[in-house]
Amino acid sequence: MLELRNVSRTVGADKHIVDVSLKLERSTSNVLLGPTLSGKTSLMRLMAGLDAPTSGTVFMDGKDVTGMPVRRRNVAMVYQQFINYPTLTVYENIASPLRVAGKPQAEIDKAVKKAAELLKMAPYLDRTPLNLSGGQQQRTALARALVKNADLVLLDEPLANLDYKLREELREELPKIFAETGAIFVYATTEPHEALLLGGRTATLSQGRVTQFGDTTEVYRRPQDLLTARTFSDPPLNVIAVEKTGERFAGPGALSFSAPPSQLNLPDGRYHVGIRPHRLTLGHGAGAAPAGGSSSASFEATVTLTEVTGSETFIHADFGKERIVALVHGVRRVDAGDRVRLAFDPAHVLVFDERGTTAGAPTALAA
Amino acid sequence: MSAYEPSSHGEQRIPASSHSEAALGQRERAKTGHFRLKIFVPIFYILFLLIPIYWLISLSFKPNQEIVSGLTLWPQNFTLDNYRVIFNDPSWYETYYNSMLYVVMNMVISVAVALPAAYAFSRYRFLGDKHLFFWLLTNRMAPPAVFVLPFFQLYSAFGLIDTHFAVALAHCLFNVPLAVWILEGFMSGVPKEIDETAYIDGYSFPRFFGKIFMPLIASGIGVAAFFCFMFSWVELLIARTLTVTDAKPIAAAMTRTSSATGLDYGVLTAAGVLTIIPGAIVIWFVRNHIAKGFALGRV
Amino acid sequence: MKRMLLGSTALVAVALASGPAFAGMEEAKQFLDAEIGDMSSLSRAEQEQQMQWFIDAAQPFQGMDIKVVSETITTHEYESKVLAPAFTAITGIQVTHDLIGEGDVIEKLQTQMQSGENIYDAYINDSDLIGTHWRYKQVRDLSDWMEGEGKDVTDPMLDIDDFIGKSFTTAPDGKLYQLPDQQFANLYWFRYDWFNDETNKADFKEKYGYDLGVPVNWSAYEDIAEFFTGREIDGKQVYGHMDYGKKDPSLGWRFTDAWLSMAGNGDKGIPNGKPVDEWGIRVTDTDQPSGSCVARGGDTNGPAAVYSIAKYLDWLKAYAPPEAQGMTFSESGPVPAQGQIAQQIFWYTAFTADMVKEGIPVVNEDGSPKWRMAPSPHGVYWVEGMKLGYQDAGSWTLMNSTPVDRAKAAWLYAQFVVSKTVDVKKSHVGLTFIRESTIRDDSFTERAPKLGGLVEFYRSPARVQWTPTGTNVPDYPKLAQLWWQNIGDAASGSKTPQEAMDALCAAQEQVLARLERAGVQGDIGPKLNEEHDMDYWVEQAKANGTLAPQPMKENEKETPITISYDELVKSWQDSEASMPMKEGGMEATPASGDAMTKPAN
Amino acid sequence: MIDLSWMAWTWPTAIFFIVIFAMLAGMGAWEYLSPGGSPRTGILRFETTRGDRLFVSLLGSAFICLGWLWASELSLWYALIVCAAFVLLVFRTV
Amino acid sequence: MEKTWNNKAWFFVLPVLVLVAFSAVIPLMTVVNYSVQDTFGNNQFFWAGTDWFTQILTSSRFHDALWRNLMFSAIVLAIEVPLGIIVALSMPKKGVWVSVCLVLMALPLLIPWNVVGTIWQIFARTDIGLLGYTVSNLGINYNYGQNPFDAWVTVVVMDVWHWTSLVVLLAYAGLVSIPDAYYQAAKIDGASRWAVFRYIQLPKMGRVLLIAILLRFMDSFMIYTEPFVVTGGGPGSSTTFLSIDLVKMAVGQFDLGPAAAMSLIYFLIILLLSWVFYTIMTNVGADATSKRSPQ
Repeated sequence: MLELRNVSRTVGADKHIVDVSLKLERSTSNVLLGPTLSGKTSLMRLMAGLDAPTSGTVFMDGKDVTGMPVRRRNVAMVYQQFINYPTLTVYENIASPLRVAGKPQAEIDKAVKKAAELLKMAPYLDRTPLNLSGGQQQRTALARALVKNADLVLLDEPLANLDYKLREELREELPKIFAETGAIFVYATTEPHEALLLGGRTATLSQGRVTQFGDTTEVYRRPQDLLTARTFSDPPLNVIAVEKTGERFAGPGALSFSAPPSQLNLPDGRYHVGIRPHRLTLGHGAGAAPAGGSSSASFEATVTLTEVTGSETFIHADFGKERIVALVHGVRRVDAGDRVRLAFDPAHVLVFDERGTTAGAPTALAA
Repeated sequence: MSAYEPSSHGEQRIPASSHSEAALGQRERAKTGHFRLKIFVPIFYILFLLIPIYWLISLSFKPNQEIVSGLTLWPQNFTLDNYRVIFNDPSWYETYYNSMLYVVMNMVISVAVALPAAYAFSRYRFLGDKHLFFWLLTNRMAPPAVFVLPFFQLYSAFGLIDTHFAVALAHCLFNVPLAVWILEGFMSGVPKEIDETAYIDGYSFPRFFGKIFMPLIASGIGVAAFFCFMFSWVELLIARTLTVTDAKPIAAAMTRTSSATGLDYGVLTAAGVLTIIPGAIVIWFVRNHIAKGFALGRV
Repeated sequence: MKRMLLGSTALVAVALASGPAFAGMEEAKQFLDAEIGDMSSLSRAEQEQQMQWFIDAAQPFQGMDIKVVSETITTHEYESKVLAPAFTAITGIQVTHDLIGEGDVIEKLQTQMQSGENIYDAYINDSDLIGTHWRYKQVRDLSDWMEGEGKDVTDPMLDIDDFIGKSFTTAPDGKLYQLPDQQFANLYWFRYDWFNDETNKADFKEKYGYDLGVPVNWSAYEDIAEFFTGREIDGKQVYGHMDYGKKDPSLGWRFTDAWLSMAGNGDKGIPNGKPVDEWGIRVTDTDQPSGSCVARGGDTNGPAAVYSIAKYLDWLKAYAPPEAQGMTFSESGPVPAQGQIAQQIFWYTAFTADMVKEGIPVVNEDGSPKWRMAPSPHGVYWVEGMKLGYQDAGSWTLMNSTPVDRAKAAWLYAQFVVSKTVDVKKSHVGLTFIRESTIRDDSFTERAPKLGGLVEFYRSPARVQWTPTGTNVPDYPKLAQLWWQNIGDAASGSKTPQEAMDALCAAQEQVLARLERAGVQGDIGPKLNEEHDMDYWVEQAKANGTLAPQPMKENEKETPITISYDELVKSWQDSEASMPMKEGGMEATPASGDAMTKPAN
Repeated sequence: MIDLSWMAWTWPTAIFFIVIFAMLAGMGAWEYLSPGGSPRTGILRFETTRGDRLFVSLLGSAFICLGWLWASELSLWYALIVCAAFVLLVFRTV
Repeated sequence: MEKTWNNKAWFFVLPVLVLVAFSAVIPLMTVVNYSVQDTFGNNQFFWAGTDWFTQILTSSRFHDALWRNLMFSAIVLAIEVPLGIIVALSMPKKGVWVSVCLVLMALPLLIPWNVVGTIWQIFARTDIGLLGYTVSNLGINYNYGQNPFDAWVTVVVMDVWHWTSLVVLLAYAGLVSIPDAYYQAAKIDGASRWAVFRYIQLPKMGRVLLIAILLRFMDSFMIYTEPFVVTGGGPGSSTTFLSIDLVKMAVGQFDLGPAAAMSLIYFLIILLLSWVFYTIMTNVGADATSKRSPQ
């Protein structure tokens, strides 16, 4: 088990990591989710021992390893860039940690062959990394991480620089491959859906802080605050400022809807509601009556842009001062400047109080 | 914060985005019209460079009588006597060996001490690093004439006068900063994630440095060695002051061709030709490194 | 000459290599057989006696490794390649005789003087530094050395009085500070064949009204230069003068060596003018340098000095090949051998060997030279009793900072290369005479006709008028550097000769003042005079019976005088026959009127 | 102990070097105690740290002294006052 | 690349520091000591205060030589940098010819400086030198020993011959590091040759060119051996650069005090100018890095 206890790291005037405490269990898959510069890599480097924390302690299986140099820890790490030793062959690249550990040749050979087989690199063992495609290079790096049989495997956006197809392919394989090793598996990504696909547990990061850590679907469904919700939403979460009076929420324009049952007993006041883009549906034309009767709410917005991606359409629209994104099924043709009516089910909204803490979340399986 | 922007390193490793050979060829073909005309510039430039050198070589094969009695485009009385004088006299040819020896020693020392320093500059920030770097560069700026006497006294205090080591050490003054500068450029081109990967794999620093890192910057070492060779080989003032007979450089031996009995043009030019040869050989060996090395590093 | 040199080198090397490993008489005999033969002023028995002395004296230093250094001229090459290995074989002392450029020798010497670190165990440097050595007391005083510390390593057969350059290396205190190793003089050089050509003679006589011959004064030299310049001889344009003008240290020597003394700068006196020498530096009665500018009684910027600079510039521009302006001493030296130069005002006899090579344009088919050397002409300020030219005396110098045992071993080598055993042979190779006994050797009587007057000159009493820089110069290296800079300014026209010399003497006095301020040279160091105007000093000179500084002459173009070369040579021989050699005091220029010609009025 | 008498030491130059080394040591200590070098962009329009400001001060002072020697017969001590003012200026504005 | 703070890196720099301090700091301190004293040998020194500095700063020799030095550096940079760029632009980009060009072009860089001087001194002689002979046979009155203008031309041409290749090598290095995509884009945009140079090639070469300028400036400002061998600083003082005066003073006269003062002044001037170059260089370099487009 890896435990970070109140770990912080400050470089000069910059606070890279602020008071992070995490417990990662063995044989689990963990995702660090956050936008660029949120501190994922910094956190990984602290976990690996590449950097030492400014304050706080790191425990590995109950042992304090805070100042221990990386080479004395049993960790493996794969970077976003395809980092291999350019002057060594793929075989030697994969064998490298074993060679350093002084393993006998036969054992090395067996382990390398097995890892290469698993990562489909067997035909390329005699090449040097520079003669491989990006995907193959990253597979080599992954094989090296695998072969080491590390207690802690850190993958820092390993698929970000790959093209779509390779990414899909590897993403499926990765959890399986590392699941067998019994290691603590940590995977950093900027993409919420990648986190959802990987499952396991997720820690969301924002500005060097862990905003929430828990079961991935749980974090997604019930973010503890607005920050986490924003982090764990792609396309971006639509946030609208509303005012609760009695049983109804009233927003800008003519927006008004009744609070779902779980939020009825919230005190009156100002709130923010978060609506995930795919929860918005498109009504017809300006002034048309909202569909779905009292259980649904709707508002009118001005379209600024539509993007069609195969079977879905992104509609960007202005609603008052807010920018709204809706993800709707099918190919829709809406011209910029058109007024559209967007509808949602109040049962699916996230409600945050003024400090950003979650005041209410959907209870149903609404992810 | 470690936002890993894709380094140039990564870029070079992706064939699609780098200038592939095919694309280059295409460009050349597309410019064939230009190409014909353009080729004359380097040709004329190289001719301009070579004619004086030709003149030196041609003089070295003429007897003095022919040299001073007028202009002949090529040797009319071809002779090897000038070279014979040098190769038959140990006090001549040994100086040639002396020069090579201290130049090679200097190359080795300069690169050896510059490697860790360049690594530090390329990988870490530390107290006073920028000023230290500039201070190192300032050592190339000191006019050496006045420094030669302190040099002489310093090295004689250590009993090093007239040794190859003394010259090799003294030339470090201007070669080490240059080597650090060049190597730092090359090392900065290697992503530090490679270093970390190695540490994660369990490499100790020396082992990583020797096995992984040095091969990676081989071109940089080649270029640095080339420049060290160059500046040590052409330097005369310090080398002359620190040596007497046992380590006397060839360039210093050349002054003896001028004496109260006139200037021995033949031997002087022959010795001059001989001083060009080691340089030419060195360039030939590092030519690929130079082309490639310059492209990678920032020299 | 070079071929002969290399041949004998190879021979000796083979002979020595095959000999036994132990030093001793065997090797000495081999050396005498192979290298010396009868080319010596000593008999074989005496040679062996001298060698035996060297073997015995060197006994304590066997196996020692010493380094000595000299400039590169044929004589030193011979020493380095033949005599040094022979000495090593005979005595067991390992000698490295290093050859470097002359400037480098001085630089090494200065480095040793400045730092006190021993670089070479002995130096052969020009006796121009005698004033420097004497005043700084950094070199071993050889008179004391030979009587004291170095007594056991001083050859009883050395015969100091046999050295013709002894007076150059003796300081005013009467002590010998350096031991001459090679000497050569600056003489007038001309094309004997052209001067004796009937057409040339007739044309010259017609134009100038007097006979073409060896010019005795600058006035005649100028006429001859003008006469030949542009003249076509054997289908070639020729020049009436040769010199050099590149800004280079050797440009300075040209003036400190010869131009000023020939012009008549300074006072009378041999080897150097007293109290004002040819550099224009005045000394007090106690030999303390007291001024360089006329204002302090010196003569560096006096009329004679300015006149010499002006003539140098005029002639270089008007009568010398244009490329001469970009040449150094070493480059210009071989030019007359190309056959386009009619005469040169002074020319180093060190070039003799190169000028008598077969097949070059200035040598006849029978191997005799088409040229001759003769005394240089003198300028309008020159008077009898002054030095007339320069003679370089490369001499052994032992520094105080050299450890005594190393100095002893080096001293042995120094004596070996100037010993009577080897000196005749060495002189045949390098033609740089140092010993009276060698000059008188029969082998040179035989060889004289092939040497263009060299032997005749050295046998003549006139040769004492050719001397190096004297003892008035307290710091040769510092002062000599000032000359080429300042004369370079005059050469380019950025300063007039007078301005250049004013700047030069001021710079010299600045060095003198610094020496005075520091007081390093004690009671023989500089002590500058009060400044006065020129008249004051002229009056002083009159009162003291001296000459410098001479006031400006109204007519600097005096009556030209020439002399027939053959008459001149005869007069040298005559005086040799009639007068036994004495140091100094000789009437040098032939005065017999019938040999000289002046324009008929 | 190696003989260093050839270095021709004098008291004034020795004091000069002691002051320079003391300044460097002082800067080192300052930087150690409060790292970062307080970078800012002053009138030279690029970022300087206090190390850069020291360098500019020293180089500028050297030129002030040279200028003083060139232009004035007065004692160099006055130049030192100008230098001090200059250093103050540099640390304020650069 | 983000660098980590680590003061232990000093240990890596230590060997260089010790070595360079040994060869630089001790001699530099000695020179400072010399500069306030006078000496006549034997390691004896006499206090001279700031006399030497005053003497040199007020001497017209020094001012003239400094001015000539600045002129020379400016002329040489003005010729070598554009010429080097032009040659680099027209060099082949691949194939055996690259090696051939590089090797031939690097040749002059590896010739000892006194030999370079000797080559040109002989080459430019009107009687035995190919260049001088040809030029004067073309009817041009050329004599570098007599005419200051000819001497300057000779010295400048020699320096161009000697050092332009350094600029070529560096500029070429900058050029080959430009990805082909840039040219493709320019072609699609229909950019002119000049526009390609101005907006693609020149910015990409910026850094190496500044290095070339810095190196060339330092070396041309300290040039000694080559012009000394060719002209000896003449005719007159027309090609007497600071270093020629300095060497004459330091090595010829062994006037260590004045020479030390002069070299300190000289050093400070180079230091100032180099610092300006360096500051520009690093700031331009930093701009270039920050403007690098993220992928």
